[in-house]
Amino acid sequence: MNPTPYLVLATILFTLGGAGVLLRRNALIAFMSVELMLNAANLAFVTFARMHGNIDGQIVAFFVMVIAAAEVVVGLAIIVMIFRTRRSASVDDASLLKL
Amino acid sequence: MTFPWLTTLIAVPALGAVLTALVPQGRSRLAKQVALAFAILTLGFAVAVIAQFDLGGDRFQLTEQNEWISALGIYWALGVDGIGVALVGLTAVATPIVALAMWPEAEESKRDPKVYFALLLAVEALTITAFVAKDLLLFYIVFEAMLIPLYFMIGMYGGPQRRYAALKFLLYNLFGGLVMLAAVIGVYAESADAGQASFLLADLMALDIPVETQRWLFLGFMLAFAIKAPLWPFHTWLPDAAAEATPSNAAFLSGVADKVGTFGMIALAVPLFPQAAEDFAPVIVALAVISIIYGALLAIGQTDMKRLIGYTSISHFGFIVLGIFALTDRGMTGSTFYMINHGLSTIALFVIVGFMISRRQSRLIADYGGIQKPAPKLAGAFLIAGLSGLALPPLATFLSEFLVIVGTFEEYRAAAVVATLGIVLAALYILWLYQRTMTGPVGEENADTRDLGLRETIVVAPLLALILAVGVFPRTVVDVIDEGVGPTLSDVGVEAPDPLVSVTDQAAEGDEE
Amino acid sequence: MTLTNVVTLGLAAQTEGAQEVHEASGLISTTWLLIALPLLGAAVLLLGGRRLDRSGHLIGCAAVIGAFAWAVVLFVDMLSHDAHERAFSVPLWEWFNAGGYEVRLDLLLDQLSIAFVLLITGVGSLIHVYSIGYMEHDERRRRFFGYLNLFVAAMLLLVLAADYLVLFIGWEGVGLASYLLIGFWQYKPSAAIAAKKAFVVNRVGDMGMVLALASMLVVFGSTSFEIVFAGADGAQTGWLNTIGLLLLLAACGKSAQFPLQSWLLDAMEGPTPVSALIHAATMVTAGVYLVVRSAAIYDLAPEARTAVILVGTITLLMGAIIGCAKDDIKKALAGSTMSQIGYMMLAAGLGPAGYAFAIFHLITHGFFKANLFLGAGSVMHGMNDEVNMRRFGALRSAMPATFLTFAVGYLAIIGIPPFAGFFSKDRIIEAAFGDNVLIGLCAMIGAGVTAFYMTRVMLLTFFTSKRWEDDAHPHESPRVMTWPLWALGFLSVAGGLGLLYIGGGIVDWLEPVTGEEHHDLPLPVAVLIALTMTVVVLGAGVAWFMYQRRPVPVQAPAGNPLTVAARKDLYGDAFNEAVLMRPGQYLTRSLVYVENRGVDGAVIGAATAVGGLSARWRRWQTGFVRSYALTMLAGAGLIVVAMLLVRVP
Amino acid sequence: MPMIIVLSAGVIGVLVEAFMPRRYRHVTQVALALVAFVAAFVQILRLAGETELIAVSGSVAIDGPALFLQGAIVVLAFVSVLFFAERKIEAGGNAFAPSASSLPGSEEERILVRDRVLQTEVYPLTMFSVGGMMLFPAANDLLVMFIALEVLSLPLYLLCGMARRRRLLSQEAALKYFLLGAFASAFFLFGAAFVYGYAGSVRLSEIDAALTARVGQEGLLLAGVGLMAVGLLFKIGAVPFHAWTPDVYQGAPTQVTGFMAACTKLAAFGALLRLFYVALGGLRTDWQPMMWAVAIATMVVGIVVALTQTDVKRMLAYSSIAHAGFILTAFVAVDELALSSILFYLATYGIMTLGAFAVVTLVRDAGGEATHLSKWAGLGKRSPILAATFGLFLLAMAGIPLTSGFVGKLTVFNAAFQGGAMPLVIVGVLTSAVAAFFYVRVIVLMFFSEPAAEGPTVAVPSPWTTVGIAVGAAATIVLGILPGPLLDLAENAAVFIR
Repeated sequence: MNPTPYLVLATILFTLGGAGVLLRRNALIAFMSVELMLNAANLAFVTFARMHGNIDGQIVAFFVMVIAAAEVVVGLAIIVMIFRTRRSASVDDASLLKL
Repeated sequence: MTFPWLTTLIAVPALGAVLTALVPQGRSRLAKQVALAFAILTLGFAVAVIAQFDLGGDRFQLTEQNEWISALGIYWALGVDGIGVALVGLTAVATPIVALAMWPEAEESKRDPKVYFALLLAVEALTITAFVAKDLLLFYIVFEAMLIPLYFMIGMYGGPQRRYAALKFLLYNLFGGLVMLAAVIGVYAESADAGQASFLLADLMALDIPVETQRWLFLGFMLAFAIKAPLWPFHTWLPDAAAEATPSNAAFLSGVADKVGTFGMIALAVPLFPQAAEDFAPVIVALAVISIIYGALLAIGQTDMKRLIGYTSISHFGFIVLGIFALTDRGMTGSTFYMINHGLSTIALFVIVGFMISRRQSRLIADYGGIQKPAPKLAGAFLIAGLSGLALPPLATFLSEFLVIVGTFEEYRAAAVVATLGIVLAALYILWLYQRTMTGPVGEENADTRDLGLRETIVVAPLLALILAVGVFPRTVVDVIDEGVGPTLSDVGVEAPDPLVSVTDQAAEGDEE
Repeated sequence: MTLTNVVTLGLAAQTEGAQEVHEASGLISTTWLLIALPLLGAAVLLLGGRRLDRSGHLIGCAAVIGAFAWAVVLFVDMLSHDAHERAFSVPLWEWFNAGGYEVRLDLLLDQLSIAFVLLITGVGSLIHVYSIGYMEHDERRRRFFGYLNLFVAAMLLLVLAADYLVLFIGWEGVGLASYLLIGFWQYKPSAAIAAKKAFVVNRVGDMGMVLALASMLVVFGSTSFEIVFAGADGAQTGWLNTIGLLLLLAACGKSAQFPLQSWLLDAMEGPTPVSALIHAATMVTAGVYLVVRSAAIYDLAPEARTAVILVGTITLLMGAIIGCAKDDIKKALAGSTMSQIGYMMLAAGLGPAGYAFAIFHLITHGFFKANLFLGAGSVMHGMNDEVNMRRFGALRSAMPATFLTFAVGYLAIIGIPPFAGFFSKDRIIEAAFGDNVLIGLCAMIGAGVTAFYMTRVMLLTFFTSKRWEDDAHPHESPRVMTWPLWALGFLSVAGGLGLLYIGGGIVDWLEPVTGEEHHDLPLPVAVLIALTMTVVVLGAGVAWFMYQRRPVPVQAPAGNPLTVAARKDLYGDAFNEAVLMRPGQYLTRSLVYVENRGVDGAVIGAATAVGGLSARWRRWQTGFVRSYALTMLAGAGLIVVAMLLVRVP
Repeated sequence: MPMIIVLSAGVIGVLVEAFMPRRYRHVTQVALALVAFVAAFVQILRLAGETELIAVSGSVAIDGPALFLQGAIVVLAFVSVLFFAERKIEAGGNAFAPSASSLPGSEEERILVRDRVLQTEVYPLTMFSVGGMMLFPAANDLLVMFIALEVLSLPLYLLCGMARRRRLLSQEAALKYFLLGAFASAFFLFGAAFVYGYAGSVRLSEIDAALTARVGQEGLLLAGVGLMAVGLLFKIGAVPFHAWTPDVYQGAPTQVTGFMAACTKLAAFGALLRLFYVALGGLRTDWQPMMWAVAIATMVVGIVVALTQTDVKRMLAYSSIAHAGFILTAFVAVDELALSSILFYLATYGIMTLGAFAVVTLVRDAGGEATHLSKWAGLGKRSPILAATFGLFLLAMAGIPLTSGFVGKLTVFNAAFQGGAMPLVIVGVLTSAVAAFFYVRVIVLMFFSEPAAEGPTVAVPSPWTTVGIAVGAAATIVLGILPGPLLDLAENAAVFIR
């Protein structure tokens, strides 16, 4: 199989995720973008697993999903905490720490 | 196993520092007494060490060598040659005198005096270690570590601008030291390449380092030493430190501690990198001559007494460096001798100026005048110290300055001629200072100036006596120093030149006929 | 090789009968006592404190008189040796040995040094005694005597040293004593400044000394007389000329010769006995001693010798001219001293033909100039320390003793036979003619000018009309002051004849050290003497016409340009100020500026620049998480690009 | 396995949290943590005696560097927990918000404070994080490395947000750290995918083998390595991935900052070393230029920006960035000397950083810790011993001889020099000289300035904290004077199993 299209897709997804982090103010959406990046990596892993004909990549993908779930838990906790305090989920509002 | 004299010599002031620091708060008198006692005890041990130094014996004596950090090839290796033993003597003599001179200083700064005295002893221990270290890293460690207590002494007890002065002192020296660290590592890497990674000086001197590498490493070392010494244009920290530190601290700093820089040139920079030393000698000689003249001219232009003396030190350090890098026997012997004498005379000048400041609370020359009348002893002591500053024979400073000029003249005629201008300028800055402070009509505010008290006399008298005695009977000191200089120069491959006309040859020929 | 061996004192090349130096034995080996006595005196007086205030002057005098007595004993002992075996080395201790450069603190007692020793201690003793009276009312008299003793000790070390470096100790020692004594009245700013000036100008000369020593070391490997003199023969003329010129520079400093003459006139700020002893009779002649002592070098260094002659000639004229215009009696005498030392210098520059005459004149000058200065001091003592001759006049009756002795000194200095100055000065003029007619003429003109200014001093002080301040009550000085005057007056009368003719005279006495040489004179001696006398009488006559025949104004008249110039020391100070001091001050000031703004500023500037960088980079930390992410993304991009493109070759 | 002990303790801690009555929770948690660390340390010592092994079917390498770093992490974590457990300096509480979920300034929070409710969740979180940290340098394949990365990071994100005072800042720090951390780990993962694509395996040794064999697409590999480097460099705080460091260090509870600064750096460098030395050593000519650039940028930016900091925690943050740069100078040498010097440096750095932050916790005013530098003026007069201790840590960070910092600097610069990175050494010493300025400036403030009228007070801590700081100070001096044993240990440990 030719992995290139998959890799291109993965890269596009990764870039989209990165762009999302940079462009979106809402913490939740920024966070979702990060998850998108992880999934782009997953896609790459699975693609390569397929290419190499071993299952290492697929195992990794599974683990990543689990970890992403854990990350969601932690991330949501933090974002919710911030939201409750500030009544805002904008990452730009949280800019007291600087210089 | 023989008695570890040198380790003891280091341990005594170190212990003294700790004990002084441990004296309970508020019992400052006790702390001072403890410190003074340990300083004198150290002097005793130093005398014992000097007495054991065997003229004509091995180059390095009383050697000790123990592994310290074996993983890096670092040793607790000590030993003295003629140069080292002379400087150890200077340090040991200077410390009790300075300690006594600084007796009331700490109170004036309204801070706990015990710290001040403990730091002084700590510096003494580190300075002595530097003079006897036979391991490059050991030397480096104390070279750098010494900055910290000195920094605190300046910064905590000095004058109004002390923070600035202390910071400047530290940063300059640290900068040089860190650049030197790179060079130290470079030397070490060379020794690692040669098979046995070691910081032991004996091992390092046996290395055959390529000339190109030597040059870089030499520059790294010299930067540190030139800042410490201090050589133009790396000198600007010294006037500030001298002006802002307490007088006795300034005395110890420029009189003793800074000698580690020039000692490093003789004991490390030159023998480790002989080829590079020869290559760069003309440049350094030029800088030294600039230092001599520049320091002297600036001293003339000062309005602050301590700053003035600071600049005179720059001029004198110029002479010391000049003598070293003339790379002649007389020059180097003269330089080492100069270090001792400059130590004594600068300490004398600083402490006497300190006494004046303690009476009038001003460092400005303009605030004084006619002191000679109410305080003739003070003026007399000041004059003698000043005369030793301008190298008047038979005071000890004369001989060293003369040897430096003579030694330089052998190799660098022009440099020696220009350096000789320094003796005119020295007369000008010292005597003008004397004229402005001590002579002339005495103003109302100075009319009641106290003359030297007992403590002050005890501080000053031995210094002046030593300067005179060493000047009249310099033979032993010069022999001891010469003993260390000879091998150092033969490391570089320099031999004393024969005179153009040799009378003994003629006489011999005459006999044959 | 040390002095303990018997070696030739190197004049072998040019003079016959070079004498050998013997190790001293017996009495001579106690030569060190000469120095030790006054040194001890100085130490006791200076360290002894107030309790010696009442007896200090006696201790001081005793030390010097003791040294004088001992010198006489040694002199007599020397006489018992053969004429060519009167050079003795007196070993003391090895001073140091640095890298093969060995200096021994040894003394050399020979015909030359004993002559100086006798002069120094003899005149010194008289001046010490005189000072008892002169300084009677000074509360710091003890200290004064301490300094005087210190001076005598240093001066003796200077003339007894057997090594240039040891000589240099004495050299600087007398400089110190001179500094202390010029500035003795420290509360007077002018005195303090004059003292400093003297020391600093001398230091310029010392540069020459130090470099001469350095050159000797390069050439001979030693600075001891014996090795240097013995080796001079084999050295390159270039080196010898260099050494000679450098020594001349040193001599110029100490002996106030052109171009380092400027300090001497200011040095008159010191008490008058000091002016007499140090700045007339002894210390200022040290330069002449140095040149004569270095005969072995100068003999082989023609250019250096020419320079010595030139310096001597210029100074003798300069000093004389300055002496003509000064109204301050001490300054007039100081100008005269410069001028007379110029004569000695000139003689010394003539080589073996003149060395002995230089010393001869030096000694007679020591007598009569000390006499004149002490006389001036006596006048001042009686005139409330007035020094302006325009405020003197007709003092001969008020101070008969002073007048008589001063008159003897006057006749001696202008060279009227048979007074001392006639013999010595005339010999120099002859020798100068023997060398070069032009130089000879200059020397002769100098003699005329000398006669002019000395007559002027004489007339303004003791003759003409009273021009005293209202509160002046001139009186003769106490005996303790007049006795030394009589003694010196006697020496001024008889010194010349005595030295010239008793026991073969000083020329023969010195011959083993200085050598001897005669030039053919362009004119017969008698003609020369007659010419000289004519010039002298002419000079004196002019002065008589100018000052005795006309009233002397109390305020100095404007005078002609030459007078104005002479009053200003022929612009020596102005020159120094314009060429050295002003630029020096400017240099110092600008260097302070450069130091603070440039050298230090560069460092501080660099620090400030880093600080500015820091403040700017700090703003990258905006606090916005998205901008952090952006830098990360950019960084990641850079890293990936770097990974793809760059690799270690 | 020491990691299992620590992670199990974490699990037990969660159970304690769930079932233990509130009153006993704190003491139980602390004891549990400490005991677990001691047990883990003993286990590490036991393992150190045995031959190196690769466990968990090749995914975890228990070799010298791993054990050395694990040991160091456990020791530092032990001390950190002592600091976490400090209850005296905050009247009736520790450094953490009684309940992280309570609103700052709300009634709920006030009641919790009044009731002296103690936050105990931090301990299990710490245990998990430490477990991740221990796993990180031991990870022998990319998957485990990623897992370890996340396990150590996720609890830390939470810990950062739990400050008792200045909760807004604390929460902001947590958010920033979390977002950027997740962002960085995405890079790591994406890079790992590429490397996997190149090598066909996530096992480090097999990646190494694939490099030797030169199969696959070079570009894929290089891009992958670059992206992975981003993830790891982020963790060590290297420029340009350092931006989070000052903000998070400042916002997080100071005890957590100390813990994080010390332990995370150790773990991350361990992973960085293993990845680049074991798996990518064959590719060094490709990544060395990049690392050179990063090292220089890290030293320069870290130190230059630190110069003008006014907050002591931020200043220490930039200092930690600079130290990462110093370590990177040796890192590029890729030999055993470099490895051992980095191990030594990390250990000494960890000690002094932990100690310095602990001192910061003690200087307080009405609003909690007084971290603004101006408030530290004259501290030397008010509390000479505390100031002297802080001064010591600062001097050690500046690399003054007779402190451990000097030996560390000496060894890393030596390794760099001998590894041919002389320019890096020169940049290193020059920046060190500049660095001295801001370290010393604090000393100037403390000792040479007059105390401000309403300056901060110095809290008297419990013996635990005192002991912790004292031990840190002592270690800093002892390792400066007699670093021999630790150096030997590092040298012996400096071999990766492949």
